[in-house]
Amino acid sequence: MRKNLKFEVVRTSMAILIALAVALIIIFLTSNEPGVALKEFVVGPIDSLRHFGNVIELAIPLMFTGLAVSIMFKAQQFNLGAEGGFFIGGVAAMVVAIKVSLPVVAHPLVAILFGGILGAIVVSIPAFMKVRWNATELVSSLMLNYIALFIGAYLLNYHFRDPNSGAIASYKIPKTAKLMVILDGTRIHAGLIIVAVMVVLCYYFLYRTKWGYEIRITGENKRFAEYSGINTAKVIILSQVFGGFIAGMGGSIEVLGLYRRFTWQTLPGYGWDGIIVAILARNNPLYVPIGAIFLAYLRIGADLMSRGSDVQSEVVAIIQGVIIVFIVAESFLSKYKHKLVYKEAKKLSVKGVK
Amino acid sequence: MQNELLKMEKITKVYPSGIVANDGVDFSIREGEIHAICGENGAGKSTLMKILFGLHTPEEGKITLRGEEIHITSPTVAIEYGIGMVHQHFMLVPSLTVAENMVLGVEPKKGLFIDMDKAIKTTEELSNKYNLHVDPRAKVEDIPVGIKQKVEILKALLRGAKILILDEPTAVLTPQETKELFNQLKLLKEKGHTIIFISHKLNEVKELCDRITVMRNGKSMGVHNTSDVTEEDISRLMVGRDVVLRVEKEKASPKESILNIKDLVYVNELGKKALKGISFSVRKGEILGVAGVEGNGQRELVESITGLESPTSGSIKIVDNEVIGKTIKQIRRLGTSHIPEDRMTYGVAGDVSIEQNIISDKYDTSEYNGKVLLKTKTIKERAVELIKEYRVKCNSANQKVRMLSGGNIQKVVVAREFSGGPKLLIANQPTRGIDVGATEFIRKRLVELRDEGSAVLLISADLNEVMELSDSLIVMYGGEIVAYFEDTSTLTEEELGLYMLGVKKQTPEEIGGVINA
Amino acid sequence: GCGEKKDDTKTPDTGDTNTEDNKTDDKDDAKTEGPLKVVLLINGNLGDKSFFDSSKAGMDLIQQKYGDKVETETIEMTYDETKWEPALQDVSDKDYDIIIVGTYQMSEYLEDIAVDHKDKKYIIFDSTVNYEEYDLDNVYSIGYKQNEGSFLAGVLATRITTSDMEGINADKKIGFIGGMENNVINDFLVGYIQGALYADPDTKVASSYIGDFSDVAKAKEMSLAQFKQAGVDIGFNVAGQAGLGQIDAALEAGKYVIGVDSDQAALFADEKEKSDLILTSVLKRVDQSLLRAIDMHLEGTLPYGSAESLGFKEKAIDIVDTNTNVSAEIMEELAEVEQKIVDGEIEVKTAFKMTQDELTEYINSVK
Amino acid sequence: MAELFNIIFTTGFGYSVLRVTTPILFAALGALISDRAGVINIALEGIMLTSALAGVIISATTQSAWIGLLGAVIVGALVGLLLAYFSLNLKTDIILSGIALNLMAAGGTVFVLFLVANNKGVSSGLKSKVIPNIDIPLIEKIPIIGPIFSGHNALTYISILSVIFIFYLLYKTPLGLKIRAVGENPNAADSVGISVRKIKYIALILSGMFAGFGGAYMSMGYLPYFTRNMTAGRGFIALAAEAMGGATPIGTFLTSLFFGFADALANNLQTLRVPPQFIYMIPYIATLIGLVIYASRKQSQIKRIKKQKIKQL
Ligand SMILES: Nc1ncnc2c1ncn2[C@@H]1O[C@H](COP(=O)(O)OP(=O)(O)OP(=O)(O)O)[C@@H](O)[C@H]1O
Ligand SMILES: Nc1ncnc2c1ncn2[C@@H]1O[C@H](COP(=O)(O)OP(=O)(O)OP(=O)(O)O)[C@@H](O)[C@H]1O
Ligand SMILES: [Mg+2]
Ligand SMILES: [Mg+2]
Repeated sequence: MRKNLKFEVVRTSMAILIALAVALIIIFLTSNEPGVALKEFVVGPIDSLRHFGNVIELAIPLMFTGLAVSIMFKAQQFNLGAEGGFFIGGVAAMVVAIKVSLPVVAHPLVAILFGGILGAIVVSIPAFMKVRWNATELVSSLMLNYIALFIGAYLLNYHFRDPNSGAIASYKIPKTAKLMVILDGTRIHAGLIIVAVMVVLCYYFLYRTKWGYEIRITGENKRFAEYSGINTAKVIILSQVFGGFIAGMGGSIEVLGLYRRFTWQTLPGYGWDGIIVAILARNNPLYVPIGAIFLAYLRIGADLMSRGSDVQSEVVAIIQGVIIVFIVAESFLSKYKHKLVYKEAKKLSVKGVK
Repeated sequence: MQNELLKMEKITKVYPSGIVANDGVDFSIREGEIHAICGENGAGKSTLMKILFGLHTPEEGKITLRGEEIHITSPTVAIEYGIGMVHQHFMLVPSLTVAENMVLGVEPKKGLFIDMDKAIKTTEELSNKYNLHVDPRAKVEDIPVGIKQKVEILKALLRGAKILILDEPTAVLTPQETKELFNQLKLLKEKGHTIIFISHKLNEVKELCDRITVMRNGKSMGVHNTSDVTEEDISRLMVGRDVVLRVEKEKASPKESILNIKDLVYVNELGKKALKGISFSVRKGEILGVAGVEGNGQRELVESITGLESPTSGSIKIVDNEVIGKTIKQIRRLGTSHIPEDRMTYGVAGDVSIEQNIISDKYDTSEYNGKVLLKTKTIKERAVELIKEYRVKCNSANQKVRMLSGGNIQKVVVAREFSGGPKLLIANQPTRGIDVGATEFIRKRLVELRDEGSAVLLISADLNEVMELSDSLIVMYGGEIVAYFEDTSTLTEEELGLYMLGVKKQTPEEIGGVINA
Repeated sequence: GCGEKKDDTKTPDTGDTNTEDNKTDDKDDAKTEGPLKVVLLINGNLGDKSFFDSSKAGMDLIQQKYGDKVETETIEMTYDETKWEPALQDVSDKDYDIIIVGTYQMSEYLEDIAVDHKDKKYIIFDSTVNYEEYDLDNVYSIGYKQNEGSFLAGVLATRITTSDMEGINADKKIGFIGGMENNVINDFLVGYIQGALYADPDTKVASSYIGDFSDVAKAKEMSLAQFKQAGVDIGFNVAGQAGLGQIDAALEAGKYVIGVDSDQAALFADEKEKSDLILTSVLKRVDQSLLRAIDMHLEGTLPYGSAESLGFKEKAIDIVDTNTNVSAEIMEELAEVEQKIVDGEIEVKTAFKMTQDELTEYINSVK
Repeated sequence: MAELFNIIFTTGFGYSVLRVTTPILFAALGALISDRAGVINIALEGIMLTSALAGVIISATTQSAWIGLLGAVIVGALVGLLLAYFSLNLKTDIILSGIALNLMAAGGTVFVLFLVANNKGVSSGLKSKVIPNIDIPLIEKIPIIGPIFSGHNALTYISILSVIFIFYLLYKTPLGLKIRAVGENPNAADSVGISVRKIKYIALILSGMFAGFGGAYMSMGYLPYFTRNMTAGRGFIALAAEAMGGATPIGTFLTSLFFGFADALANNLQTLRVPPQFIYMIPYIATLIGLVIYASRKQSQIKRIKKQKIKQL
């Protein structure tokens, strides 16, 4: 096991090196100031507290959707609805923040709770459709994302839009509802604490409770789960309700933490990113923060590069793709790994271990 | 030595998981012989054959065919060298027809399209030539296992196989079908084919094979002429000690009935009656065997009792509780345990640890589950205990079940289902495809369980097994019970076979004896 | 919000270039031994062929005009909203002299950040900051009266749909394709409708929203629906990149188009069949307004601490008059109407002062 | 309501349904072929986008629409190949590979567009070519039928021919048999010497080619230029259409058409007085409902097959 971990570290480093090499090539081909570009990309995110703050700010929503997706994938449910759940969570935060007046602390908590509930509803519709009619959740969740988007857009346009604003934007989110900044000089907000708690909770939920056990067993072998007496229909729904709840919370927290008004006109894309994070984290909640921070680092580095040098921001998309593909590539360096295994096995058998 | 057809030398295979499945194995066959490979589960038989068929690449070793070194890098290459393989598990595409399966990969063409007529004709001709009768137009998903087995053999022959590898071909066959298969294999041998035959059933090996290679722990234990060794010798070579094939058991002393089934009818999705009103009961302290060719309603029966499927009508009572309409969990809570026929599909989650697999039926009881969290320490301790008690060969309780060999996976299932003193145990093919050592162990346990007061319903296609273990026996044919034997000690395999094939049927009065209200 | 605050600002009318701007001068001189460093932050991407491209063109104009005396830079912050505030923070911490941002969405970030960077000057276009609540004497806001331009577009469209040009049907119906529903787009629409009704009170206006600013194919489909199914003869696209789809629809249906933000006919200069159909474009001259602002800054007359709303009068709104397909009479009429607007004889309605219900009713009244 | 019927029962509407359907149908056929080989191609969106750009660039350089089309299809095949390489050789999770490719395509196309046209929004500066519209000799004359079915872009007809092509490919050719075998039981295919990997490669390449046709239609038929993110989610809709169509060529054709209908309807309804957000939802809700209808009809059948599969193990 230890050996495995060491190998994973080697492999991940290699993948990052390869992706950086690809990045380097693109940067050298297209830039007149490759040195500057590279520096911005690699050290930019940690060259000031604020930049590092940007990484963490971005990692917060990624952790939420990463957790949401992890839980659903753990149950083998390929629900891509984290996107819609996250979005509707943001909408819910807008509704509660603007329509309800509550004291500090309570206000955001209620908003987040409501966001979670709406997220759970949106994301679990595909689960019901699957359990009831056996409709594939992959497709139905994709469709629901759009439906959530248009519901949100309708609410914003017809009920929450500040007529005094030049663009489509809701009324201002009142101070009572905002999540406070917890580190001066950055925008890192209390959402970080909430997500940290969620990471631990999700881990315990999945690996230490009977519900988590049910989810894992159902995900690994549904028929075995049924045979053992687990109500898999319930589990399938539960996993998606739970995933949706987390995604929705994430959306609410994003809006209350970083926005003055709700302005989303399109799906924010964190659902897709959540899939990347979950897969990087191998669906383990404890690794989700690592995956999220890694992805956030990449994104912020890329932004800083495109802002601080002549490299086009779109290049970053290519670099990200390469990194992701190589890191998750199972058989990348597997030959090398097999050689290691073989050597080890050989050694053992020479020693006569039976 | 003179007519060595094929030789594998010093073959070493290490799986990515680190398991050394073959460790410098030497193996050779002569032209025109039937050569058996025997060995416990996980001894490396399948692996060796998969290497020969190009499905795996060995780390070391060489293969020579008629003295020339060859490199078998893929099944295509193997097929080119005239090697064909019938796998332990069927390798057929269910939604395609027999003919389509036959020609898959070697399709006859008419222009750009497949020449379906020719495919059908070829199949018919081949099937006539080798006396292996199949319907080329039938969909594979609709044909019985025996026919599937034939299709598999024909497939290999169609591709010009001169060397035919059969990996446990008889595991799913009835005695009659096995006999028929053996006749055909002998016929093939006469026609000049060379056959490698893998089986756990030593009597079959004795009957069919000329020579035998025994494997243990990834190593070859040597080659013998079958006529020179007894079954006991082979067993000893396989497990490295003497094994008792007979299970010692006292006569049963049945008490009150635990399972009562009345007029059970099961109509499947196609509208076919798979169970046509079955009634019987199983008593505390007895093993009731169910014999029968697969596909005669046994699966539906088991699924109805365990709650995996809901029957159409009738009644199933476990300790006086009607279970139709109850959930699987509720049925399990009544004290029902179930060893499924297909362990990888129903019995375990392969990528989950042994420990987690062992608690799957009781994870939410107060034994393992606290107020909020699972009692991880208790779970671990209990798992380690059971691993010891059931002699599961593994590195630790955290090991993934998939890493174990078939027999040890079965032990994990058995450990879970036997522990906790079930009132009713449904054992469906409990020793299928596992080695002598494990089989012996599981059978012994089954009897112990009976003696401790469980009611056992044993379904097995292995006649030897049902006859050996059962106190009394029913035979199923066409969704009905066609015979009941209160005492199995005087029964012969041949007689049983006649009932299983529907040739004979007892009177309703005789059958009614199985109902003990 | 280009419109909403314009009337209650304490701004002197824009024409006067002699607004005294004080305190900044000496500071500027002290620092600007080197060139004047101007940076434009785009909260989107270049290539929209309209708004952002025009602002970039303004930077180029400035660079051309002042050469070594200025150093200009343009940064695309992409459409991802979460990146905008950090980017604005970043440039505010660097050694730029003037920082230019645009659109309503940037104004609140600007309010927060500008307060903390009094040594910097900020210009925001197509929006304004809240001068009452914040101390923002280092921010200058530019708004545009797009409704004035689209008023003319409405007049033109009505004249065309009742003309005898090729492909014109008997219906008195004109079309409008918007990107997404927002106040600026609605402001365009309101002016358009008013202009149409001014030209002929019976005119019908079919309006559709694409739902985003990028799905060109959808814009084409919707325009075709208007042209072919609804009987529209001429459409007005206010949908950024997506609006291009209307031009293709017009080509296919043999109808006409009014463009927006940049001269769409010029975009298709070498596809005459297309450029001929684009009868005019309503221009928001971001480029001119930025050049004007820098001019005034250098003269020391830019009224920092206030907002201005620019229209025809300041040449910040303009319409293209080069298409020869439009008859001379119509062009003349348009010129007259424009003059009337400049003179205040015609008061153009603005969506910024309407409630959603009023707006919906106004739009539906001509459907 | 009357207005609604006035819209639906016009030949113009029928014509627009086919037009809207074309790109979805191409991509859905791409989804179909990879699905049948047991690989899910979530990168259709990215492939379409890449091909759309490739078609424009190549037709602009060669000044030939057909070479441009060929180029678009080849590029689609190449991206399919890349997906295959990621998922089959590097063993990267195929859904993740697809997402990564979509990500790369979204940024990469804009980047390349900037390099070749010095513009990040639209390629109208490039003098690219369009695939011509075709009038069908006899049908053209028939009232109602003519205006609906004649005069479409050549690619629209190619898309319909593709349905037939794929039907024959899947059910009548050796390759099709192999594809179905690999999709249903890869071990079985492997055991008869079929290279499962090769077949999946072929399927993904074919899938990429069809998505490539779809992309070419977007930038060389539907519109005469490339614009940033011009596919706008059609690749995902195609996935839905394929699933709804039960992974059969005819089913996929019908569901694509259904989706085209819903979309065309949505575009037309805007001229009426309904909040646009509700209209945007129509196609997606329609898909959901369609999915439910299809799935529930199929449910019992699936159950049966599943059982047989178990039995077979
Ligand atoms: N694909 C695989 N990956 C990893 N380990 C494997 C794999 N296949 C087999 N093994 C391991 O290799 C060893 C030998 O397996 P093999 O299948 O050759 O045994 P066998 O003799 O065929 O057993 P059985 O009688 O159960 O069929 C076992 O320990 C098994 O766990
Ligand atoms: N991919 C794999 N990774 C690890 N172990 C594997 C893998 N595939 C198979 N095995 C293990 O290898 C062993 C031998 O495989 P094989 O297919 O021969 O089954 P088996 O042990 O003979 O069981 P049975 O006879 O019941 O089918 C099994 O224990 C199986 O669990
Ligand atoms: Mg085996
Ligand atoms: Mg008219």
